Amino acid sequence: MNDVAIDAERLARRYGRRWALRDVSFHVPPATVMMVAGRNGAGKSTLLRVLSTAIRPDAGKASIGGFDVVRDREDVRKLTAMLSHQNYLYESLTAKENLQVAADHLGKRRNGVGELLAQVALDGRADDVVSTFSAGMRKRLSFARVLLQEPRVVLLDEPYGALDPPGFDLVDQVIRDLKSRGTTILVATHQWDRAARLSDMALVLEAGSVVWQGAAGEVMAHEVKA
Amino acid sequence: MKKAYVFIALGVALLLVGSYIGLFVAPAEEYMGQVQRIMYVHVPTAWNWMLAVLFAFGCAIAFLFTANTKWDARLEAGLEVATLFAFLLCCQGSIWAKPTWGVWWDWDPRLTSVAVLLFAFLGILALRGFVDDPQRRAVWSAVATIIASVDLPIVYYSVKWWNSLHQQQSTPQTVASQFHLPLRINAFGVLFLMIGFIMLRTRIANYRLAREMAMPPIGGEQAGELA
Amino acid sequence: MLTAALRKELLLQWRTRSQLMAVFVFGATTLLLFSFGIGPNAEMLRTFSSGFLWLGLLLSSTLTLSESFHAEMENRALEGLLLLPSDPRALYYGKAIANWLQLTLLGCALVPVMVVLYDAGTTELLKLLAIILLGTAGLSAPGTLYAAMTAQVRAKQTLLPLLLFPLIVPALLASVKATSLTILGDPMHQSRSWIALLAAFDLIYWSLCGLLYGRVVEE
Amino acid sequence: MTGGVVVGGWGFVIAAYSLTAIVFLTYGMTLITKLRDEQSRAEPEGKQK
Repeated sequence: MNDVAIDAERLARRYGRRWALRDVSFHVPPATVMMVAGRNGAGKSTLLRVLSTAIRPDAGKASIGGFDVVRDREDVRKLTAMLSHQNYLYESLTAKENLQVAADHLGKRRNGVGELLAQVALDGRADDVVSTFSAGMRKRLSFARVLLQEPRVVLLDEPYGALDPPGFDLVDQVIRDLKSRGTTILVATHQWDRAARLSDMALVLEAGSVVWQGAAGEVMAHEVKA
Repeated sequence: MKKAYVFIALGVALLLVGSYIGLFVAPAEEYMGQVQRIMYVHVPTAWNWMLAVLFAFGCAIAFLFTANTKWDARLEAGLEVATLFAFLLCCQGSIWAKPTWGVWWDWDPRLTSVAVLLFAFLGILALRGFVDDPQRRAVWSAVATIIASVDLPIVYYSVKWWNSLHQQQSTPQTVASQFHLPLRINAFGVLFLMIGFIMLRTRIANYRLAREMAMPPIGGEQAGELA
Repeated sequence: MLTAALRKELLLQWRTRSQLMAVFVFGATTLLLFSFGIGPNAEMLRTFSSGFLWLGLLLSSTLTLSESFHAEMENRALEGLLLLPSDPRALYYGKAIANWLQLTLLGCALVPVMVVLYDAGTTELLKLLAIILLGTAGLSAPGTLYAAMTAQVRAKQTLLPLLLFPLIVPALLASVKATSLTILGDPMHQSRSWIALLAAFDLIYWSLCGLLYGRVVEE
Repeated sequence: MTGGVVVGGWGFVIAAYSLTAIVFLTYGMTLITKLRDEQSRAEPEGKQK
């Protein structure tokens, strides 16, 4: 399988009069986990949305597995899966139906859905409508939706958000599992300590720019105005 | 920049000459009497309105292919001028219809098509007003302009069928020769005026776009303002 | 891909079918109000019955069309589908066909209301159905595209009709004409030409809107 | 109506021409003022380009 690295070169993106992302560059080798840390509004979500081809950068370039996120959007989308703040779910459909819809659109058969729901401990609520779900359960369901795509690259935006402690363990387990299968992972999170234990590299963003970059182990040492 | 004013001046001059001839020199039409003179301003406006719609249509397609904001600025100018001309045409048309048919609106296929497109373009201008993101506003108004412009011929033929059951054709197509002079002069008059307007309006749109899209400087000192 | 999109749309519509019932009541009420606008003159009501039917359907269509994108915009589900990736054109045709079926259902449900209120019936039910199918197709093609656009904008309730109504004038004319000829009698067999115009309108907009949809939904 | 000569059309003719003149004039004025306003808002770097 070709290796899938993530490269960003002077990425920039603005919202109106403000730079959300400013001159961001980094390289994530294949099958590694990189943690993206930073306060609210530091640009973590914007970075992930650009890499997932959800939005276009205003300047700079980025590529996933050698495919440019603007010109080769289709190929990038085939490789990546995104866990986003917006959980991409249909409120009026049940958990199982949401996954079945995604499977249909991926051209995959529906039979793997039950097993995925079990993996995120939602098999008991498979036939309940998502509008009855708590935030944590929605996060689990969108996790299942990510796994359904069997991605080579995974972009996780606040994976621990709204989860209960068993949920945290679930996320750690899934990340380890994906990593073992050679998936390249980007984790944007505030849970520094947990993420640092799982990640190989770390990137710290502040006001849209990279203020620190290096091995995950040292990120705790990097004294950041919390 | 000065070119726009030259076009406008030329247009006004031609319009004055053409209108003078149309109003005072050209003979009154045997059936229509004086009312015929409205044609010397109505028909040129109609021809140029058509051009404005084609211009807007062209800009919309050009923008979708090149994604260059220059075309979006020109599209905005084209849309506004075409809407203004459509409004003017409807007014002139009803002023002409009142003495001729006794009603303010006689469902003439051409005029009805103008009215339909007037509302379609007003809808697009409203769309532009409601969307703040310049990129999206440009793409959506381009798409809407293409859809509305393609609709023009369809509206014309459907109204013509729909209307032909009640009344025969309302305005004589052929215009006798001695009426041609004021018509042509005014046609070019309105054309130059329109070109001038479009150039001015495009500049305004460019200024606004520049302000909207102005890249905040990438640099250290910017951080203060952000924090 | 189209079957996947269509399956999802029909499932979504089935799950929110109570809304369609509410829109039907809205449509029937507008037909009632039209008769109050004219007065109890049976002959007049019968003459204008097809006009009222289609105006009622057109007003109701703005409700179903803008509602059809509510689920897509909630949680940015549409973006989720596009990132899978899935082909925007398949998504468009899935949504447009679903909206078309919904409007056809609505149209057929409003016909009995028209028959009762305006005493305007017809024996050529099949022809009436064909006109409803073609007419609602003319509404749903541009309607779906504009619904996708206006769903992401502030004043979407006003903007959708503002954009859609001028555009569908030919479809409205043709549908009303064809329907009234079917109901009131068609001595000179003109309805066939109106149906042809309707079909041409549908062909143009079902292909054009499919081409442009990708640009409307991409960020 | 189409047969007989339309009598006394001058009022309508004047109305049409003056309406057209007014619309062109006011639109021209608004464009020029808007342009001036935009130019002054953009940093007035020396002569107009």
